[in-house]
Amino acid sequence: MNLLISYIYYAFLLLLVITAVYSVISRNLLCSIIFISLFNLFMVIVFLLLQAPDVAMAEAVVGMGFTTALFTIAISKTKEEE
Amino acid sequence: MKYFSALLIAVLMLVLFISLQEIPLSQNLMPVSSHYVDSGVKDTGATNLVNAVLFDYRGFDTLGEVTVIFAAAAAFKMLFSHRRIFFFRYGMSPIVKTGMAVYSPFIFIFGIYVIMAGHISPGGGFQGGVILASLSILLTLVYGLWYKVRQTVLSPAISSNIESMGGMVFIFIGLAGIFSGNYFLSNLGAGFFAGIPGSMFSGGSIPLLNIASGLKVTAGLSIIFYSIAGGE
Amino acid sequence: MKPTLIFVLLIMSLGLYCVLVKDNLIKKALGINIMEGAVFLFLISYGYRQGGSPPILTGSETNIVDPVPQALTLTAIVIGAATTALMLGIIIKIYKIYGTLDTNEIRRLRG
Amino acid sequence: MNHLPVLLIINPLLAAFSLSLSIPPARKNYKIIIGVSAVIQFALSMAALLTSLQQPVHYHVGGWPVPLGITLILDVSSGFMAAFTSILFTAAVLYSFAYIGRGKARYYYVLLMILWAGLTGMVLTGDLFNMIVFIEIASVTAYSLVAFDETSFSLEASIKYMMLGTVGTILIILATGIIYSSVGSLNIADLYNRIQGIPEKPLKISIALFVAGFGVKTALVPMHTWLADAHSSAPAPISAILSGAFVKVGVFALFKLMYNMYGWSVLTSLGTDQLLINIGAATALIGGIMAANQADLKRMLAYSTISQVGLIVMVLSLGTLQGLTAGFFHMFNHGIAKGALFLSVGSMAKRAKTNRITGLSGIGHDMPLSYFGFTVGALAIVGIPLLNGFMSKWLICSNLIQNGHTLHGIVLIIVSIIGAFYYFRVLERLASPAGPDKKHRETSYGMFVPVVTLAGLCIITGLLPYIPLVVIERASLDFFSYNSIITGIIGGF
Amino acid sequence: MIKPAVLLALSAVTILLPVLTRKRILYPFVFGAVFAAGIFVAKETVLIPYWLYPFGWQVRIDALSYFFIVLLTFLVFMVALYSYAYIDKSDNSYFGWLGLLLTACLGVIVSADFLNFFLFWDLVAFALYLLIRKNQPEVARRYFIIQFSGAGILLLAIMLNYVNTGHLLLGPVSGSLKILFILGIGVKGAIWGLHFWLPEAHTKAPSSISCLLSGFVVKLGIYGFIRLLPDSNRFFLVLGVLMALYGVVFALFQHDAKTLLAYHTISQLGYIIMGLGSGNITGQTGALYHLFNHAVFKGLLFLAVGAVGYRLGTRDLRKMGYLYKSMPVTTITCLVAALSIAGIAPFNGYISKTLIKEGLYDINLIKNLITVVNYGTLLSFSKLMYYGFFNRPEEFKEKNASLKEVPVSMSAAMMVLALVCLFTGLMPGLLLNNTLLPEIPINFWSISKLWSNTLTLAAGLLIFYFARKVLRPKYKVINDIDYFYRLILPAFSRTETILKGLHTGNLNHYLIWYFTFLTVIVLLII
Repeated sequence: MNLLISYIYYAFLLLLVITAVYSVISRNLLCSIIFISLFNLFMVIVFLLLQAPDVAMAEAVVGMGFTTALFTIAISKTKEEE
Repeated sequence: MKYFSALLIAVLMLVLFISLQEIPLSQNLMPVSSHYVDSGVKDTGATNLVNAVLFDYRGFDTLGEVTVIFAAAAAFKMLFSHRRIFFFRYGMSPIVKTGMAVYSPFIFIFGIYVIMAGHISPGGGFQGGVILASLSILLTLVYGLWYKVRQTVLSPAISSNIESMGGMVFIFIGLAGIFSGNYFLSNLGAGFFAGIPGSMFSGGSIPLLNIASGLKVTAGLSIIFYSIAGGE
Repeated sequence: MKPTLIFVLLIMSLGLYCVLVKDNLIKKALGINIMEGAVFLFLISYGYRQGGSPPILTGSETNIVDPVPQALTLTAIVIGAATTALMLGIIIKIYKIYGTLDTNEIRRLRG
Repeated sequence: MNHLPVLLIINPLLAAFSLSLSIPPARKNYKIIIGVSAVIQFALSMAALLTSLQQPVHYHVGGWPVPLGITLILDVSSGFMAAFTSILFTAAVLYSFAYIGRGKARYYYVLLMILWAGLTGMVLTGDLFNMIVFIEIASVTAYSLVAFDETSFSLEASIKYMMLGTVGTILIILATGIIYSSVGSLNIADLYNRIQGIPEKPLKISIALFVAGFGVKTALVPMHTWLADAHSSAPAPISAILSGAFVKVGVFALFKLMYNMYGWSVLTSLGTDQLLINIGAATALIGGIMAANQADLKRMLAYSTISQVGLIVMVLSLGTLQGLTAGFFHMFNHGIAKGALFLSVGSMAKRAKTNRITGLSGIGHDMPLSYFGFTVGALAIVGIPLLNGFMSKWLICSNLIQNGHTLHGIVLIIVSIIGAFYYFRVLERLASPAGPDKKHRETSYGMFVPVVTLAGLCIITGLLPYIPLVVIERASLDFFSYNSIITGIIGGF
Repeated sequence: MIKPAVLLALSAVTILLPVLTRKRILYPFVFGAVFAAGIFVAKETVLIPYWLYPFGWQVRIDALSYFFIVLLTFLVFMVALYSYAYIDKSDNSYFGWLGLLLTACLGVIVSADFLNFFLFWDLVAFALYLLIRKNQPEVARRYFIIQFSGAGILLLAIMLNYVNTGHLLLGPVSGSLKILFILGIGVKGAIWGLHFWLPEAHTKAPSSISCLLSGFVVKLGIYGFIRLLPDSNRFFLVLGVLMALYGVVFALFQHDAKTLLAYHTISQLGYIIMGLGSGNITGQTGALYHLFNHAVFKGLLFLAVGAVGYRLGTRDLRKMGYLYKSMPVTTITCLVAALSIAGIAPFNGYISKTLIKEGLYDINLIKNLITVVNYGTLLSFSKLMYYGFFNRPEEFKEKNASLKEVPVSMSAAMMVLALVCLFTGLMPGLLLNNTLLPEIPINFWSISKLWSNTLTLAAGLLIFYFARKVLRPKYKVINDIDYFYRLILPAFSRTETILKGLHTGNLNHYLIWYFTFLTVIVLLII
């Protein structure tokens, strides 16, 4: 990949780390769920940049759709703030 | 305890970093994958190599994978067997329901397309299956679980039937290879229709396996979601 | 992609920290997801080839990224999704019984 | 060509899929479906064993040669493990017919069949990632079957098991990624030829990750913590399968990688064999000491499983042919005996409504057949002469000491003495005349026939160790010379 | 002549007796048939190939094995005869376990390879566990655990020996392994320091089983010594003297008849080991002869005390007395046994003790010690006879004097044993013919020997007459050296408590263990 793309790539990797940090340290569970879906979103973009469209699509539908929905339901069923 | 584990992680990651540096990165492919790239289309008739690997070269992994989803769904049916619903009972406002009614056919078509065109374009059974599953999730969220229970198409019994059907279809397609005198899950060798690579009807058994796993994933994930959302 | 390794290990250490230190079971499940994401990133980035094109042949590619890690990752993603779903289901049922998700209190089995 | 290996895997899967159909025939008579497919599976695995005794079968799924596709290897070792697994499973299925209540039974059997398929696949497969997939199948079913009772204990055990097991799976996948990205192949036999291509440090890291990842599945110290919880709170047949078959299959898979993917010479050059044998000794000792004074009978049995697995790991990591023979023999004996123990304890606990030893005291008079099964199993594990445990312990001890590991031999002896201590304590309590005032009936046929059959197997193999040993020696030979068998089928890559 | 395999098969049949028939009257005859087969068994070495098939069984019957076989089968026959009435009617499985014990002891005696030797060695302990378990589960379990630990030491020794020699044939061992073998065998043979289980087991077991325990099973240790360590004379000499004195001293102050007999077992084992240690043919023949005699008269003593317990319900010397009126047969047989254990002519103890003394003639100190032990034995058995049978305590008069004699099968067994005591004493040629034991050309009936023997008896009785107040049975707890062994258990339980505290049940701790382990092995491997 050329230079610009690689900069974008590293920027998204950085965003991955940042969202991961937020989802780990945030006291509010719902907030960390939102951050984990963001994390998955950036993961999708990184996969696209790494020329893996299939994996990107799977990660998009599973990570951002299915897992997030499950986590949301789990939180709303266990009313629990950390 | 917290600091100890932080220290632990630091040491572990340091060692991993030092040692994984040594993994060689060659520009040219490894023998196995280079064979896939060179003669994958000729062997399988699918232009999407990932699908070719998933459903033909390593189709047995995929069988195991759908089995994992099946096992998870069965576990949910076992653990959340009670049917008292107190959550998402009646769904959302009529506006959302109307909007949903407009959107849902497109999502459906999109999922079907992703499943069907898995062997020539990005996508495949899992992605499309999860899309369809999320469609049913959306319907559940919007129209409420009563709707899902009353609905015949989406009712849990039907979805578990669909799921089992998907699994059986997968296995029977594999057994066709045996009956045709080849191995389990043989694709072109078993005389499946090869077609012109790149066209819709090509790739032998790969689209069929895509459909089977798509059905299975759809039903399995929607069962899981239904049980978690509605199960007591 | 050698520099990617740093990020992979960073993400993995974050997930590991979440698994090891946080007391909430849902948080632990989150940490496990993050670790899985790191492993997927590792697989894909090591399957990448410089300037490669995606493994969907339209006839004229010469330099193609490795399709096998993508297939493995796809399988692993779906398996991970199933495991996470099962984990959350069990967590919900545990909350029904114990009334909490704190691992320091879910310890009726010991010794 | 011979389709046995793949039939062994898809037969339980078909049964599970057809059982999960929500149509009246499947809902009404699920027991018939399960019984028929269990019998078929038993016959298939026995046929597989006999076939492998004539000549090993290499099954290329999809017709792709090594290393392109996935290859299933049916040699004597895997055939032996498959047959041994299906003995336990058949007993457990027969037992479950009487043990499991009606309510959620259908999905219980679905998961049981999938577990069967997963364990068979773990044994048979010759491909690294495929092994991981089957491990996941078996683990997911095991997690959910442990939680079957939905009591607080079973759920807690299930979540602990699940957390540890999932982390272990992540480590295994990471190690696989390291290996693949280094040499670009996934077939075990093919990797054996390419293993020199991996640089040293990633090789070591992958070994460590594999040991840690499989250590969870096989409950090596200190990853053994989930086992006692899970086995003590699962339904009895599931406990029997988990500690009789699953743990052994995990050990088998770990050592298959160690012997046949890395090659034992590499491990000895890295000093990993010393590591493994010491881990085994620690596992044996800690399991034995923890079992010594448990109040819950099933928990005690679970800890004794840990200690016996430690013995097996010790003798398997000697790296010699005789050591393999002794290890497989002890796997077989301990699997049979522990199956009998867990099943009989299950039927006693079902009558007495408790697992605690004090609550079960004196029940031996009321339920003679279950007590017979328990006694034979316990004596076999303690290593009383003329029962099968004695011979395998003799073999293990002689192998350990002949290879210069006198201290580990002493560990074996100490573990046996502690085992005698707690098993005889329990035998006394169960036979104590001060029984509970209300009489318990003996369980139904479906429950004591498997127990008595497994106990009878213990006695027969104790009096005639030749019957399993003739198979096991061939099995260890095949396991030992796996690659020289496989090299013939590796394509031109 | 009977093939060894036939003998073993016949003894294996006795295991299944309770299953085959419920007529108890038949059981003693089957054991008698085993005794007959044991007498006429052929001295030969055969390989039984189909036993534990890949391993096989090397069966060797030479002079030593033949001697032990005759002794064992005879004693078991007597015990079966005695148990016919002694064991209550409901418990037929007792005879099956008795057959198991017989088979296991036979297996130990005839095995010529270490595998089967060790197998039956374990099986003996297990059979005894089954026999004692019925009444005294605690005692049975303790006995089995102790024997199992001893078997563990023996297993270790066997394996190390296998590494040294490369074969598993039973034979003399060499080097530092001797210590391990002595420890491993000594637990069953109850040598000094490892004898702590013996008094309890002998006391609490049913009397017929105590008869077998002290009559034969501890002799298996002697058998192992003869087979495996034929040449460690001085050690055996010291050990024997120590055991003889120790046993006598502890026996003198017991109030329970069976405990007294148990401690005398230790002291008589001391005699036997002394004879082994003498290092010349006379002494060793004397040792074997004394082994035979001790089996007979100690067995007889246990049976007699058991008979008293059978009628009287107690074995406490303070509650006995007047029995010479009510149970004459028991009294007379017990008297015979006591005289012969005290080594009084013309009973058999006299012969064997004379032989041992002849063997040890050159060492003066030991001779004097033997004399001391002799007086101790005489005293304690005069105590047993006097306070047990001939004493006249007023408070037990009507109870003890009105007892009935024991049933005929018990008294028959006791009388047969008493006659054996007498005849093996009167004509040593019964044993000292080269089939059982080698001939020893010494004159047992020289005037000097008889005179000194009579003097010993008279002096002993005199001393007892004056010291009987001191020796009057009182209740006191005497700590044996097992006090030191009991200190192990708290340490073990403390370790266990610490480990259990570590398993906190907290998932975080488990995960942190896990990754600590991962880090450690990564650092170790790298």
